[in-house]
Amino acid sequence: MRIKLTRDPIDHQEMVENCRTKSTGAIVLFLGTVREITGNNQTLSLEYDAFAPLAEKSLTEIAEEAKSSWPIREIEIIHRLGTIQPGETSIAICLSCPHRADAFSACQQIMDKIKKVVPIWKKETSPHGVSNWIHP
Amino acid sequence: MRIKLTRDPIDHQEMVENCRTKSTGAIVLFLGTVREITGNNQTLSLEYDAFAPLAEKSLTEIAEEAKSSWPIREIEIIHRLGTIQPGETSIAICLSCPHRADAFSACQQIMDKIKKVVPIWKKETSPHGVSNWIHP
Amino acid sequence: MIKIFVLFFAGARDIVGHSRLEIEIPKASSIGQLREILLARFPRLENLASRAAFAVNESFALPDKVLFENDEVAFLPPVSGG
Amino acid sequence: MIKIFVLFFAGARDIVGHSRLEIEIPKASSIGQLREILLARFPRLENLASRAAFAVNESFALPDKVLFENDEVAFLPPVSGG
Repeated sequence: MRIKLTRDPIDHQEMVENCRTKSTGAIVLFLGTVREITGNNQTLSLEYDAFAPLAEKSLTEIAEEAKSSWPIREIEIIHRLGTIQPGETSIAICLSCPHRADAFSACQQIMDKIKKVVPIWKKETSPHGVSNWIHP
Repeated sequence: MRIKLTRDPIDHQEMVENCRTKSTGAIVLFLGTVREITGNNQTLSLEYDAFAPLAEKSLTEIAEEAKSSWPIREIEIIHRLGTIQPGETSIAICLSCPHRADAFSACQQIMDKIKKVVPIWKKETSPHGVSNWIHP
Repeated sequence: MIKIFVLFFAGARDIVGHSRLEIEIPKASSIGQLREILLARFPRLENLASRAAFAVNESFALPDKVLFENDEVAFLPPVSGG
Repeated sequence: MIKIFVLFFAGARDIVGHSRLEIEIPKASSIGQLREILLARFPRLENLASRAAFAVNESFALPDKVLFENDEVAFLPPVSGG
Protein backbone atom coordinates (compact mmCIF):
# COMPACT_ATOMS: atom_id res chain seq x y z
CA MET A 1 0.00 0.00 0.00
CA ARG A 2 1.29 3.42 -0.92
CA ILE A 3 -0.47 6.71 -0.11
CA LYS A 4 1.24 9.88 -1.18
CA LEU A 5 0.82 13.63 -1.68
CA THR A 6 3.31 14.99 -4.17
CA ARG A 7 4.27 18.15 -6.06
CA ASP A 8 5.75 16.05 -8.90
CA PRO A 9 3.90 14.61 -11.91
CA ILE A 10 2.22 11.29 -11.06
CA ASP A 11 3.82 8.16 -12.56
CA HIS A 12 0.79 5.94 -13.28
CA GLN A 13 2.94 3.35 -15.07
CA GLU A 14 4.79 2.62 -11.84
CA MET A 15 1.53 2.47 -9.87
CA VAL A 16 0.10 -0.18 -12.20
CA GLU A 17 3.25 -2.28 -12.02
CA ASN A 18 3.22 -2.03 -8.21
CA CYS A 19 -0.36 -3.34 -8.17
CA ARG A 20 0.25 -6.25 -10.56
CA THR A 21 0.22 -9.60 -8.70
CA LYS A 22 -0.04 -13.24 -9.75
CA SER A 23 -3.01 -13.80 -7.45
CA THR A 24 -5.21 -11.08 -9.01
CA GLY A 25 -7.00 -11.00 -12.35
CA ALA A 26 -7.98 -7.34 -12.48
CA ILE A 27 -6.17 -4.02 -12.15
CA VAL A 28 -8.16 -0.78 -12.32
CA LEU A 29 -6.40 2.57 -12.62
CA PHE A 30 -8.36 5.80 -12.28
CA LEU A 31 -6.85 9.15 -13.20
CA GLY A 32 -8.54 12.45 -12.41
CA THR A 33 -7.26 14.96 -14.95
CA VAL A 34 -7.73 18.72 -15.24
CA ARG A 35 -10.46 19.75 -17.70
CA GLU A 36 -9.87 22.91 -19.65
CA ILE A 37 -13.60 23.55 -20.12
CA THR A 38 -16.36 22.88 -17.56
CA GLY A 39 -19.72 24.12 -18.77
CA ASN A 40 -19.05 27.68 -19.92
CA ASN A 41 -15.99 28.16 -17.73
CA GLN A 42 -12.47 27.89 -19.01
CA THR A 43 -9.68 26.80 -16.66
CA LEU A 44 -6.16 28.07 -17.19
CA SER A 45 -4.70 26.11 -14.29
CA LEU A 46 -5.59 24.57 -10.94
CA GLU A 47 -3.74 24.93 -7.68
CA TYR A 48 -4.18 22.20 -5.07
CA ASP A 49 -3.54 22.75 -1.38
CA ALA A 50 -3.95 20.28 1.49
CA PHE A 51 -3.78 19.91 5.22
CA ALA A 52 -1.09 17.39 4.42
CA PRO A 53 -0.76 15.30 7.61
CA LEU A 54 -4.52 14.85 7.94
CA ALA A 55 -5.00 14.33 4.19
CA GLU A 56 -2.49 11.47 4.21
CA LYS A 57 -4.07 9.97 7.31
CA SER A 58 -7.54 10.29 5.78
CA LEU A 59 -6.44 8.70 2.47
CA THR A 60 -4.84 5.86 4.44
CA GLU A 61 -8.06 5.28 6.39
CA ILE A 62 -10.09 5.24 3.17
CA ALA A 63 -7.69 2.68 1.67
CA GLU A 64 -7.80 0.53 4.82
CA GLU A 65 -11.59 0.65 4.92
CA ALA A 66 -11.71 -0.37 1.25
CA LYS A 67 -9.40 -3.30 1.99
CA SER A 68 -11.85 -4.50 4.60
CA SER A 69 -14.80 -4.20 2.16
CA TRP A 70 -13.25 -5.67 -1.01
CA PRO A 71 -10.56 -8.31 -1.67
CA ILE A 72 -7.96 -5.70 -2.61
CA ARG A 73 -4.41 -7.09 -2.84
CA GLU A 74 -2.49 -3.92 -3.70
CA ILE A 75 -3.58 -0.31 -3.65
CA GLU A 76 -1.89 3.01 -4.32
CA ILE A 77 -3.36 6.51 -4.10
CA ILE A 78 -1.38 9.57 -5.13
CA HIS A 79 -2.71 13.15 -5.07
CA ARG A 80 -0.87 15.99 -6.72
CA LEU A 81 -0.41 19.35 -4.94
CA GLY A 82 0.66 22.73 -6.32
CA THR A 83 -0.16 24.22 -9.70
CA ILE A 84 -1.18 21.89 -12.54
CA GLN A 85 -2.27 22.44 -16.12
CA PRO A 86 -5.22 21.17 -18.18
CA GLY A 87 -4.65 17.53 -19.17
CA GLU A 88 -2.40 16.77 -16.21
CA THR A 89 -3.27 14.19 -13.55
CA SER A 90 -4.45 15.56 -10.19
CA ILE A 91 -5.20 12.19 -8.59
CA ALA A 92 -4.48 8.55 -9.37
CA ILE A 93 -5.94 5.47 -7.71
CA CYS A 94 -4.72 2.04 -8.71
CA LEU A 95 -5.69 -1.30 -7.18
CA SER A 96 -5.80 -5.01 -7.91
CA CYS A 97 -8.44 -7.60 -6.98
CA PRO A 98 -8.95 -11.25 -7.93
CA HIS A 99 -12.01 -10.29 -10.04
CA ARG A 100 -12.94 -7.21 -12.01
CA ALA A 101 -16.33 -6.35 -10.49
CA ASP A 102 -14.69 -5.78 -7.10
CA ALA A 103 -11.86 -3.78 -8.64
CA PHE A 104 -14.21 -1.40 -10.48
CA SER A 105 -16.53 -0.98 -7.52
CA ALA A 106 -13.72 -0.43 -4.98
CA CYS A 107 -11.91 2.12 -7.16
CA GLN A 108 -15.07 4.11 -7.86
CA GLN A 109 -16.22 4.21 -4.24
CA ILE A 110 -12.76 5.17 -2.99
CA MET A 111 -12.76 8.11 -5.38
CA ASP A 112 -16.27 9.18 -4.28
CA LYS A 113 -15.14 9.08 -0.64
CA ILE A 114 -11.96 11.05 -1.30
CA LYS A 115 -13.91 13.88 -2.91
CA LYS A 116 -16.16 14.09 0.15
CA VAL A 117 -13.79 14.00 3.10
CA VAL A 118 -10.08 14.40 2.37
CA PRO A 119 -8.84 17.90 3.33
CA ILE A 120 -7.56 18.96 -0.08
CA TRP A 121 -8.75 22.08 -1.91
CA LYS A 122 -8.38 23.41 -5.41
CA LYS A 123 -8.20 26.98 -6.66
CA GLU A 124 -9.25 27.61 -10.25
CA THR A 125 -7.57 30.29 -12.29
CA SER A 126 -9.52 31.49 -15.33
CA PRO A 127 -7.84 32.97 -18.45
CA HIS A 128 -8.81 36.46 -17.15
CA GLY A 129 -6.52 35.89 -14.17
CA VAL A 130 -9.41 35.47 -11.69
CA SER A 131 -8.69 32.81 -9.05
CA ASN A 132 -11.27 31.14 -6.82
CA TRP A 133 -10.99 28.47 -4.17
CA ILE A 134 -13.64 25.83 -4.83
CA HIS A 135 -15.82 25.00 -1.80
CA PRO A 136 -18.71 22.93 -3.18
CA MET B 1 -9.77 5.01 -31.32
CA ARG B 2 -7.39 2.08 -31.47
CA ILE B 3 -8.46 -1.58 -31.46
CA LYS B 4 -5.73 -4.17 -31.69
CA LEU B 5 -4.90 -7.84 -31.29
CA THR B 6 -1.23 -8.38 -30.59
CA ARG B 7 1.32 -11.05 -29.72
CA ASP B 8 3.50 -8.47 -27.94
CA PRO B 9 3.23 -7.31 -24.32
CA ILE B 10 0.61 -4.58 -23.92
CA ASP B 11 1.95 -1.07 -23.27
CA HIS B 12 -0.68 0.40 -20.92
CA GLN B 13 1.39 3.56 -20.34
CA GLU B 14 1.02 4.49 -24.01
CA MET B 15 -2.72 3.69 -23.93
CA VAL B 16 -3.30 6.06 -21.02
CA GLU B 17 -1.34 8.86 -22.70
CA ASN B 18 -3.31 8.35 -25.92
CA CYS B 19 -6.58 8.73 -23.96
CA ARG B 20 -5.53 11.86 -22.06
CA THR B 21 -7.32 14.97 -23.38
CA LYS B 22 -7.87 18.50 -22.10
CA SER B 23 -11.64 18.15 -22.45
CA THR B 24 -11.95 15.10 -20.15
CA GLY B 25 -11.62 14.82 -16.39
CA ALA B 26 -11.47 11.04 -16.03
CA ILE B 27 -9.37 8.25 -17.48
CA VAL B 28 -10.11 4.64 -16.53
CA LEU B 29 -7.71 1.85 -17.43
CA PHE B 30 -8.70 -1.78 -16.92
CA LEU B 31 -6.17 -4.58 -17.17
CA GLY B 32 -7.16 -8.24 -17.18
CA THR B 33 -4.17 -10.17 -15.88
CA VAL B 34 -3.49 -13.91 -15.66
CA ARG B 35 -4.18 -15.39 -12.21
CA GLU B 36 -1.90 -18.17 -11.09
CA ILE B 37 -4.52 -19.66 -8.78
CA THR B 38 -8.28 -19.88 -9.43
CA GLY B 39 -10.09 -21.82 -6.71
CA ASN B 40 -8.08 -25.03 -6.39
CA ASN B 41 -6.61 -24.85 -9.88
CA GLN B 42 -3.13 -23.66 -10.63
CA THR B 43 -2.38 -22.10 -14.02
CA LEU B 44 1.09 -22.43 -15.52
CA SER B 45 0.27 -20.37 -18.60
CA LEU B 46 -2.59 -19.34 -20.85
CA GLU B 47 -2.71 -19.45 -24.62
CA TYR B 48 -5.11 -17.09 -26.40
CA ASP B 49 -6.39 -17.72 -29.91
CA ALA B 50 -8.84 -15.66 -31.95
CA PHE B 51 -10.76 -15.52 -35.19
CA ALA B 52 -8.76 -12.37 -35.73
CA PRO B 53 -10.68 -10.47 -38.45
CA LEU B 54 -14.03 -10.98 -36.73
CA ALA B 55 -12.58 -10.34 -33.26
CA GLU B 56 -11.24 -6.97 -34.37
CA LYS B 57 -14.51 -6.13 -36.06
CA SER B 58 -16.46 -7.18 -32.97
CA LEU B 59 -14.21 -5.13 -30.64
CA THR B 60 -14.64 -2.14 -32.93
CA GLU B 61 -18.41 -2.51 -32.85
CA ILE B 62 -18.38 -2.73 -29.05
CA ALA B 63 -16.27 0.42 -28.85
CA GLU B 64 -18.53 2.28 -31.31
CA GLU B 65 -21.64 1.20 -29.41
CA ALA B 66 -20.06 2.43 -26.16
CA LYS B 67 -19.27 5.78 -27.79
CA SER B 68 -22.94 6.17 -28.64
CA SER B 69 -23.98 5.31 -25.05
CA TRP B 70 -21.42 7.33 -23.07
CA PRO B 71 -19.52 10.59 -23.74
CA ILE B 72 -16.27 8.79 -24.51
CA ARG B 73 -13.60 11.00 -26.09
CA GLU B 74 -10.80 8.47 -26.60
CA ILE B 75 -10.84 4.70 -26.31
CA GLU B 76 -8.30 1.95 -26.87
CA ILE B 77 -8.77 -1.79 -26.54
CA ILE B 78 -5.87 -4.21 -26.92
CA HIS B 79 -6.12 -8.00 -26.53
CA ARG B 80 -3.06 -10.18 -26.31
CA LEU B 81 -2.80 -13.44 -28.29
CA GLY B 82 -0.38 -16.34 -27.93
CA THR B 83 1.10 -17.75 -24.73
CA ILE B 84 1.18 -15.55 -21.63
CA GLN B 85 2.33 -16.10 -18.06
CA PRO B 86 0.70 -15.44 -14.67
CA GLY B 87 0.79 -11.72 -13.86
CA GLU B 88 0.89 -10.65 -17.51
CA THR B 89 -1.85 -8.55 -19.11
CA SER B 90 -4.24 -10.39 -21.45
CA ILE B 91 -6.52 -7.44 -22.17
CA ALA B 92 -6.39 -3.70 -21.63
CA ILE B 93 -9.22 -1.18 -22.04
CA CYS B 94 -8.53 2.51 -21.60
CA LEU B 95 -10.94 5.39 -22.14
CA SER B 96 -11.54 9.01 -21.21
CA CYS B 97 -14.81 10.80 -20.42
CA PRO B 98 -15.62 14.29 -19.09
CA HIS B 99 -16.76 12.75 -15.76
CA ARG B 100 -15.73 9.68 -13.82
CA ALA B 101 -19.09 7.93 -13.36
CA ASP B 102 -19.40 7.52 -17.14
CA ALA B 103 -15.80 6.39 -17.48
CA PHE B 104 -16.15 3.64 -14.86
CA SER B 105 -19.50 2.47 -16.15
CA ALA B 106 -18.42 2.43 -19.82
CA CYS B 107 -15.19 0.56 -19.12
CA GLN B 108 -16.90 -2.09 -16.99
CA GLN B 109 -19.71 -2.72 -19.46
CA ILE B 110 -17.33 -2.88 -22.41
CA MET B 111 -15.36 -5.57 -20.60
CA ASP B 112 -18.53 -7.53 -19.76
CA LYS B 113 -19.57 -7.42 -23.42
CA ILE B 114 -16.14 -8.50 -24.70
CA LYS B 115 -16.19 -11.59 -22.50
CA LYS B 116 -19.58 -12.58 -23.92
CA VAL B 117 -19.23 -12.11 -27.66
CA VAL B 118 -15.73 -11.53 -29.04
CA PRO B 119 -14.36 -14.67 -30.77
CA ILE B 120 -11.27 -15.16 -28.62
CA TRP B 121 -10.53 -18.33 -26.68
CA LYS B 122 -8.07 -19.29 -24.00
CA LYS B 123 -6.38 -22.60 -23.28
CA GLU B 124 -5.20 -23.21 -19.74
CA THR B 125 -2.11 -25.25 -19.07
CA SER B 126 -1.81 -26.68 -15.55
CA PRO B 127 1.56 -27.48 -13.91
CA HIS B 128 0.95 -31.19 -14.77
CA GLY B 129 1.09 -30.28 -18.45
CA VAL B 130 -2.65 -30.74 -18.99
CA SER B 131 -4.10 -28.19 -21.43
CA ASN B 132 -7.78 -27.35 -21.84
CA TRP B 133 -9.59 -24.88 -24.04
CA ILE B 134 -12.07 -22.94 -21.90
CA HIS B 135 -15.62 -22.90 -23.28
CA PRO B 136 -17.76 -21.51 -20.44
CA MET C 1 -24.51 -29.59 -54.01
CA ILE C 2 -22.36 -26.55 -53.28
CA LYS C 3 -18.89 -26.28 -51.84
CA ILE C 4 -18.29 -24.19 -48.74
CA PHE C 5 -15.44 -23.79 -46.22
CA VAL C 6 -15.75 -24.17 -42.47
CA LEU C 7 -13.30 -22.68 -39.97
CA PHE C 8 -12.85 -24.32 -36.55
CA PHE C 9 -11.36 -22.72 -33.44
CA ALA C 10 -10.12 -23.76 -30.00
CA GLY C 11 -11.81 -26.93 -28.65
CA ALA C 12 -13.73 -27.42 -31.91
CA ARG C 13 -10.50 -27.42 -33.92
CA ASP C 14 -9.06 -30.05 -31.55
CA ILE C 15 -12.12 -32.28 -32.07
CA VAL C 16 -12.30 -31.86 -35.85
CA GLY C 17 -8.53 -32.00 -36.33
CA HIS C 18 -8.58 -29.19 -38.88
CA SER C 19 -8.74 -25.42 -38.71
CA ARG C 20 -10.33 -25.20 -42.19
CA LEU C 21 -12.41 -27.83 -43.98
CA GLU C 22 -13.91 -27.85 -47.46
CA ILE C 23 -17.41 -29.37 -47.26
CA GLU C 24 -20.16 -30.14 -49.77
CA ILE C 25 -23.70 -29.33 -48.68
CA PRO C 26 -27.07 -29.32 -50.45
CA LYS C 27 -27.84 -26.10 -52.29
CA ALA C 28 -29.75 -23.52 -50.18
CA SER C 29 -28.74 -25.15 -46.88
CA SER C 30 -28.93 -22.89 -43.84
CA ILE C 31 -26.37 -22.58 -41.06
CA GLY C 32 -28.72 -24.69 -38.90
CA GLN C 33 -28.61 -27.44 -41.52
CA LEU C 34 -24.83 -27.18 -41.78
CA ARG C 35 -24.66 -27.69 -38.03
CA GLU C 36 -26.54 -31.00 -38.41
CA ILE C 37 -24.21 -32.07 -41.22
CA LEU C 38 -21.18 -31.29 -39.05
CA LEU C 39 -22.68 -33.17 -36.08
CA ALA C 40 -23.30 -36.26 -38.21
CA ARG C 41 -19.67 -36.21 -39.30
CA PHE C 42 -18.15 -35.18 -35.91
CA PRO C 43 -20.46 -36.42 -33.13
CA ARG C 44 -18.02 -35.18 -30.47
CA LEU C 45 -18.85 -31.61 -31.52
CA GLU C 46 -22.29 -31.95 -29.95
CA ASN C 47 -21.63 -30.16 -26.67
CA LEU C 48 -19.99 -27.19 -28.40
CA ALA C 49 -22.38 -27.14 -31.40
CA SER C 50 -25.43 -26.57 -29.20
CA ARG C 51 -23.78 -23.43 -27.77
CA ALA C 52 -21.77 -22.26 -30.78
CA ALA C 53 -22.22 -19.00 -32.65
CA PHE C 54 -21.58 -18.77 -36.40
CA ALA C 55 -20.15 -16.24 -38.78
CA VAL C 56 -20.34 -16.19 -42.56
CA ASN C 57 -17.61 -14.37 -44.47
CA GLU C 58 -16.42 -12.67 -41.26
CA SER C 59 -19.83 -11.42 -40.09
CA PHE C 60 -21.91 -12.96 -37.30
CA ALA C 61 -24.89 -14.87 -38.74
CA LEU C 62 -28.06 -16.49 -37.37
CA PRO C 63 -29.00 -20.19 -37.86
CA ASP C 64 -31.58 -19.43 -40.57
CA LYS C 65 -29.03 -17.76 -42.83
CA VAL C 66 -28.78 -19.56 -46.20
CA LEU C 67 -25.32 -20.46 -47.49
CA PHE C 68 -23.90 -19.99 -50.97
CA GLU C 69 -21.07 -21.51 -53.00
CA ASN C 70 -17.63 -20.61 -51.56
CA ASP C 71 -19.04 -19.09 -48.37
CA GLU C 72 -16.59 -19.26 -45.48
CA VAL C 73 -18.45 -20.27 -42.32
CA ALA C 74 -16.80 -19.90 -38.90
CA PHE C 75 -17.89 -22.32 -36.16
CA LEU C 76 -17.43 -20.28 -32.97
CA PRO C 77 -17.55 -22.26 -29.71
CA PRO C 78 -18.38 -20.34 -26.49
CA VAL C 79 -15.77 -17.61 -26.13
CA SER C 80 -13.33 -17.13 -23.24
CA GLY C 81 -11.35 -14.02 -24.10
CA GLY C 82 -10.59 -11.16 -21.78
CA MET D 1 -8.61 31.47 29.38
CA ILE D 2 -6.47 29.05 27.43
CA LYS D 3 -4.32 29.55 24.36
CA ILE D 4 -4.94 27.43 21.27
CA PHE D 5 -3.85 27.58 17.61
CA VAL D 6 -6.17 27.59 14.63
CA LEU D 7 -5.12 26.57 11.11
CA PHE D 8 -6.94 28.02 8.09
CA PHE D 9 -6.95 26.63 4.55
CA ALA D 10 -8.00 27.67 1.05
CA GLY D 11 -10.87 30.22 1.02
CA ALA D 12 -10.86 30.46 4.83
CA ARG D 13 -7.18 31.39 4.83
CA ASP D 14 -7.88 34.14 2.26
CA ILE D 15 -10.66 35.56 4.47
CA VAL D 16 -8.71 35.39 7.74
CA GLY D 17 -5.45 36.48 6.17
CA HIS D 18 -3.42 33.95 8.17
CA SER D 19 -2.73 30.25 7.84
CA ARG D 20 -2.16 29.89 11.61
CA LEU D 21 -3.56 32.06 14.41
CA GLU D 22 -2.96 31.95 18.15
CA ILE D 23 -6.30 32.55 19.91
CA GLU D 24 -7.38 32.80 23.56
CA ILE D 25 -10.64 31.06 24.42
CA PRO D 26 -12.45 30.34 27.72
CA LYS D 27 -11.34 27.16 29.45
CA ALA D 28 -13.39 24.05 28.47
CA SER D 29 -14.68 25.65 25.26
CA SER D 30 -15.86 23.21 22.61
CA ILE D 31 -15.17 23.34 18.89
CA GLY D 32 -18.73 24.64 18.44
CA GLN D 33 -17.93 27.51 20.80
CA LEU D 34 -14.67 28.20 19.02
CA ARG D 35 -16.62 28.48 15.78
CA GLU D 36 -18.77 31.25 17.32
CA ILE D 37 -15.65 33.05 18.57
CA LEU D 38 -14.13 32.88 15.08
CA LEU D 39 -17.37 34.11 13.46
CA ALA D 40 -17.51 37.09 15.81
CA ARG D 41 -13.97 38.01 14.83
CA PHE D 42 -14.26 37.12 11.10
CA PRO D 43 -17.91 37.57 10.03
CA ARG D 44 -17.04 36.78 6.41
CA LEU D 45 -16.26 33.20 7.49
CA GLU D 46 -19.98 32.56 8.00
CA ASN D 47 -20.71 30.77 4.73
CA LEU D 48 -17.72 28.44 5.14
CA ALA D 49 -18.10 28.02 8.93
CA SER D 50 -21.59 26.56 8.62
CA ARG D 51 -20.24 23.85 6.36
CA ALA D 52 -16.72 23.42 7.75
CA ALA D 53 -15.31 20.30 9.36
CA PHE D 54 -12.78 20.52 12.16
CA ALA D 55 -9.74 18.59 13.26
CA VAL D 56 -7.90 18.77 16.56
CA ASN D 57 -4.23 17.82 16.62
CA GLU D 58 -4.50 16.25 13.15
CA SER D 59 -7.59 14.12 13.88
CA PHE D 60 -11.13 14.89 12.71
CA ALA D 61 -13.27 16.10 15.62
CA LEU D 62 -16.97 16.80 16.24
CA PRO D 63 -18.39 20.17 17.41
CA ASP D 64 -18.87 18.98 21.01
CA LYS D 65 -15.20 18.16 21.47
CA VAL D 66 -13.68 20.19 24.31
CA LEU D 67 -10.41 22.01 23.67
CA PHE D 68 -7.31 22.15 25.84
CA GLU D 69 -4.34 24.48 26.16
CA ASN D 70 -2.06 24.36 23.08
CA ASP D 71 -4.48 22.31 21.01
CA GLU D 72 -4.07 22.86 17.29
CA VAL D 73 -7.47 23.14 15.63
CA ALA D 74 -7.84 22.95 11.85
CA PHE D 75 -10.76 24.82 10.28
CA LEU D 76 -11.56 22.74 7.18
CA PRO D 77 -13.85 24.39 4.63
CA PRO D 78 -15.74 22.10 2.20
CA VAL D 79 -13.14 20.06 0.32
CA SER D 80 -12.56 19.97 -3.43
CA GLY D 81 -9.73 17.51 -3.94
CA GLY D 82 -9.65 14.75 -6.54
